[in-house]
Amino acid sequence: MSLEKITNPFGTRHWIGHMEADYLYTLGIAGERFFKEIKENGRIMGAKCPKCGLVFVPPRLYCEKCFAKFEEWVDVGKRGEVYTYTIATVDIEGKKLEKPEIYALIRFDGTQGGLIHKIGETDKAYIGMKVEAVLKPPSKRKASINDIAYFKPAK
Amino acid sequence: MSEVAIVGVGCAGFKPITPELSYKELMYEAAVRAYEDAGINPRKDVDVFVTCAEDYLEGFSIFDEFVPDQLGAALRPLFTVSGDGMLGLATAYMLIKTGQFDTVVVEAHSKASDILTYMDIVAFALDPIFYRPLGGHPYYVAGMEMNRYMHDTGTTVEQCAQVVVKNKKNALLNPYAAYGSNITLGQVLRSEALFHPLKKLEISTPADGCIVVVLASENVAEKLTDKPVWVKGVGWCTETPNLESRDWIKAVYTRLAAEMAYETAKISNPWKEIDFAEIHDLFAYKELQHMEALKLCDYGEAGKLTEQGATAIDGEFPVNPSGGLLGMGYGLEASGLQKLFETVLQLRGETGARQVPDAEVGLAHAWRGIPTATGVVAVLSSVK
Amino acid sequence: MFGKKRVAIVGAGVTLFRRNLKETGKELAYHAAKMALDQAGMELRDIKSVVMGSAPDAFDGVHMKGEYLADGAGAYCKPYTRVFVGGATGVFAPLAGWWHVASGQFDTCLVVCEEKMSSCYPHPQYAFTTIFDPILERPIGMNLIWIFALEMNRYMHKHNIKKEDIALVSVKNKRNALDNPIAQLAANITVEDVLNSEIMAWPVQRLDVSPTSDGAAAAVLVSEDIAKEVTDNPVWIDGVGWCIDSTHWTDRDLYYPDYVEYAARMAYKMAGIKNPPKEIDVAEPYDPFDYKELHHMEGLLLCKKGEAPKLTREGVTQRDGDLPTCPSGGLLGCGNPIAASGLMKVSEIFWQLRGEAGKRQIPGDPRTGVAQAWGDLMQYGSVIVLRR
Amino acid sequence: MSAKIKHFPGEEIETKDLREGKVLAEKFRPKAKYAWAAGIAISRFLDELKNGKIIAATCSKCKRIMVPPRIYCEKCFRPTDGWAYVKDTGVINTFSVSFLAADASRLKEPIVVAIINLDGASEGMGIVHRIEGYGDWKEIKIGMRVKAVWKPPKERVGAITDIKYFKPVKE
Repeated sequence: MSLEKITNPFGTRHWIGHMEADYLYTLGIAGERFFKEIKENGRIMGAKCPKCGLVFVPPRLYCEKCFAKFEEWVDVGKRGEVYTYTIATVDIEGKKLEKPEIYALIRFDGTQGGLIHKIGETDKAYIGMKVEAVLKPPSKRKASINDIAYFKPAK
Repeated sequence: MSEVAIVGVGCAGFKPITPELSYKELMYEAAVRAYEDAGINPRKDVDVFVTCAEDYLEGFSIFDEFVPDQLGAALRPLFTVSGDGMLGLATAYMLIKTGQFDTVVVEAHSKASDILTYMDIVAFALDPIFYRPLGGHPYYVAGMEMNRYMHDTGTTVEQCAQVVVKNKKNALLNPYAAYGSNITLGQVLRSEALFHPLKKLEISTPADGCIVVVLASENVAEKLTDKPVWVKGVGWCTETPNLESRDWIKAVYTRLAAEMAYETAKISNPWKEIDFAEIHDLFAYKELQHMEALKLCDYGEAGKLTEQGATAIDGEFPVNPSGGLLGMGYGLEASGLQKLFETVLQLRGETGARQVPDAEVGLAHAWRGIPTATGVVAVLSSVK
Repeated sequence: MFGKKRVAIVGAGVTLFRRNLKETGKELAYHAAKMALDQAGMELRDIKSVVMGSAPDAFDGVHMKGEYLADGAGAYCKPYTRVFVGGATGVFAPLAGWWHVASGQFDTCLVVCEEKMSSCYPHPQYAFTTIFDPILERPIGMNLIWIFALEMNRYMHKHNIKKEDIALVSVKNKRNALDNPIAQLAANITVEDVLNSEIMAWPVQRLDVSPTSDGAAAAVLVSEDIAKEVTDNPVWIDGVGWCIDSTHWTDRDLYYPDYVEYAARMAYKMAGIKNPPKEIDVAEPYDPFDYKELHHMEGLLLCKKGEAPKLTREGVTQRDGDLPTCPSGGLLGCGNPIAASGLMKVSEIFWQLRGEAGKRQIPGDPRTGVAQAWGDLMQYGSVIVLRR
Repeated sequence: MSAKIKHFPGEEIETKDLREGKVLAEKFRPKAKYAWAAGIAISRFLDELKNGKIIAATCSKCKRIMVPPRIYCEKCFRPTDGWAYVKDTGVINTFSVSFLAADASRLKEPIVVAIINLDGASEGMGIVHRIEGYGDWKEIKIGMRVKAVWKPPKERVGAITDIKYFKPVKE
C-alpha cells in the first residue's frame, strides 16, 4: 500500500478525455454482395455450404464450422419467423424510450442463422411469430442493414 | 508434469467508484496483498506476469504499456491477454505445465468508474456491419437470450428473480461486495423490465476493483504455503461472435469449457463431486443458464433448484456464496477473478460467515458478457 | 530443458499486405488461416486450440476485436485466446501458440494475426495518439512518429551513427521485397532517395518508415507426434522469450533496447544458443523504421552495441551475406499490418529454413533462425528461435 | 511467400474508391469518453505544477528521485516514501523536429519535442515536452540546457501544459 492516501474528498482529480475516431468499415467480400442484393434487387440472400449443404443467412465468405468457402448463393425470401425477441424500454444512455423498441432474431424458412432486426407496425411479438421484411424505398437504400426498415407481422 | 496451485491472492475493491486511486494505484494495492499472501518478492520470484485487459475499458490503446511498474514487472516477462482474468488463469496454468516456469502472476481489474460511456463501449463490440447500425442499448441481446432460454426451459420469472435475492443477501456477508442488500422477491419482480423479460434489478452494476493471483508449480507451491489451492482442470471456449448462428438456450461456450475442465479434473458427476460454484451472473438468468451448461443439473432444472433453496449458502450446492456479480458488482475483465478469488478463500476456509461447510472442491466460471459467447471454467481443490 | 512436448510449425499463410484491402478483418483472418491449414495439409477440425494476435482495437474500430474475429480465425466452439503486446504481438502470438502445445494441453494450435488499419479514417495515425498517457503526454500533442524520432536521434547520438548508414536498411529491405509477392512497398531505391525524402519528424524521413497496411498471417503449430504425421519437414520452436520495460519511457535511455536483450537471452537460453552471431543463420528483426532493424540486431546480441550499421554497410545483412537480415523485405518493403507483419516474419524464417522461400531463398542451407518484434512505448521485445 | 503458394489472397482497393463510395462501407464514430482518476501521485504532481513547481517521488532504498512521481518504486517494489522538488531546468536527452501536425498535414513551423532530464531528478529521469524559443532548429543539440517557460499563475490549471514549453538557456 502507498504510504499516503488522498483524504480530502475535494482533493480527488479526474482528467477528461476520449478515444474517439471516425471509422469506415468495408462491407467485405460477402457483405458487399449481400447488401448490394438488398439495395439493388430487394433480395435477402443466403449461401449454401458445399460440405454440409445447409443454407446460412447472412451469407459469409466461409463456413465458420468447417471453413468451406461459400460459393452458391440463394434467395431466401423476405418472410421469416421470430426465433426470439425482446422489448427494449430504454435507449443506450438508459433514458426511457418514448416508444419501446422490439428487437428480434428472425430466421428464414429452411435456413440456418437469420438476421437481428427490429419489429415494426405492432407493439407485440411472440416467439414463432411470422414476419416479413419491409424494405426502404430503393432511392433511400444505402447498402446497409438499415435498408430493411424493420420486419412486420406477416399475414 | 507438475501440478499447478494458487499460492496467493489479493483483492482491492470492489466499490461503486474509487476516485481516490488511479487504476495503477488500485492495481498496486491488489498486487501488494497478493504477494504478501504468497510470501514472494515479485522482483525476484516471479517468472511470468499476465495482465488481462481491453483497451476501450481503460481509455488507452495498448494498455499493456501501463501495467508493469505497479505489478513489479518492469523489465520482466509480462504480457496482456485481451480477455477475462480467468483466461489469464488458463494461460498461467499452461505456462507452468510447460515445465519452463514455476511462478506466474495473473492480474485483472476494473476501473469502470473511469468510463463515462460504458454502454457505448459495449455497443462498439458489436459487428459494425450487421448489428451495430441498428443502434439501441446493447443489452437487448441479453433480453432476447433470456426470453428464448425461458421459453425452451420453462424457467419462470420468479426463479430468475430469486437469484437476485439470494446473491444480494450473500453479498451482505462479503466485505469485498459493493451491492449487498436484503432485497425481497417482490422488489425484484416489481422492478422495471428494461429488456423484456429482463428486469432492472436482474442486471449487475459495474464496480471498481482489482484481483491479483499468484500461481506456482507443485514444488514451489509446497515450499511457499501449507494451504495451496490446486487447479485441477481448466477449460475455455469461444462459441461464435455471430449472434444469429449461436445457441441461444444452452450457453454452449460454457458447456464445452466445462467438459474440457472436467475431463482434466476427472469429474464425472459435478453436482456430487463439487461442493460449491462461483458462476457468472452478469444477469440473473445467466446464473441458471450457466448452472445447466456446467452440468450441475439438467436443462430447465436450475430455476427449480434455486427456488427450493438448494443453491443458498446452507443449501445442498451453494452457488455464488460471494454474492456473485449481482452482489459484488460487475468487475468487467476482473469478473472471472472475482469468482476465482472467492473460490480460493472458500477452499482455504477464510470466508467467515459465508463459509460453505467442508468445502473441498470448488468451481469458478467466467463469461465475457455482451456480446460474446466466451466462457472459462476452472475446478479447484484444497486437496492435491 | 523442454516441456514434455516439442512444438513444430508445419504450415504458414499470409495475405497480401496493402494500404486498403476490401475484405473485412474476419475475412482476412480466414484467408490466412485457411492458407496455413492448406499448407499443413490439415482441416479446421484437426485444430484443437486457437490463438489470435491483433494490435489496438482502435485500428479495426471494434471493441474486444479478438471476440469479433473469432470465427474468421477458425475458433468456432474452440478454446480461443487473444494476446496483445502492441507492435510485438505478431511474434508474441506464436509464443502463446507454443505454450498451448508445449504444456501438453493441446496437440494442435492455429495462430492467426490480423490487422485492418484502414478502418480508422481518415488515417490510422489517429489511433496511435491514444497510446500515450492521457494526463502527462497526450496534452503535449504526442504523435507516434515523434517517439521513434526521439529514439532514433538518441541512438544516432550515442554511437555517432550517420543517416546514410541507417538509410541502407531501407534500401536493402525494399529491394528484398521485390521478390515478395505480398509486398506493398517493394522498390529499387538509393540512399540518396531516402536522404532526400520528405522530413516527417527529424531525423525520421518518409523513406525511413514502413506504411500502414491491412493484412493477416497465420501458422499451424503442432506437437512432435502430429508433426511426424503431417510433414517430413517440420520447423521447431526451440526458444521463446519476451520482456517488457517500465512504463516510464522518459526515464530510460532509449539508445539501447534492454527489453529486447532480456527477451533474446530468455529465448537463447531455452534454445541452448551461446554465441548468437555464429549460431544464427538468418534473422528477421522488427523494422517498422530503418534504424529499428539496427537497434534490434544489437538487442538480439547479433552484434555489439553500435555495430549494426557497420555490418549493414559491409553487406553482412544482405541475402548473400553472413547474416541475412529481413530477407522477406521486412516491414519497410512488405508493409506493416502490425500483428500480421510480426507473424509474417516468423513465417519467412519458417520458409527459409524449409528451403521454400523461392527467389528470396538465402544460400547455405540455413538451420537456425530468429524473428523478433518490438512493441509498446519503446518497451516490449518478443523473440522466437526456430530450427530445422 | 512460400514458393509452393501461387495465389495470395486479398482484394486491393484504392483509398479514393473507398472515400467516394465505389467500395461499399459503413461509417461509425464511437462514443468513448473517460474521466480517469489521476490518483495520489499524479494529483499531487498536477497540483504542484499549478504552483509552478515540479515534484518527484523518492525511494529511500534505491535513493532514486523519480519524475513523474509515483506511489511505488518499480525497481524495489515498495512504496515511495518521500517527495522532493526538482528544478525546472534540465538537459535535452533527445529531441525531434516534427513537420507533421497530428492530422498528418504539413507544418510551416516545425514542432520540436524533447525528453528533458530534469536537474535534481535521478540521472536520466525526465519528462517529454515541447521546445520553443530557439533560433534555427538545426542548432538544437542533445545535451543542450533548457528551462521551463510557465504560463502566468492565473492561467495555470494543474496540467502538464502549465509549462508552455522549455527554452534553450546558456550554461
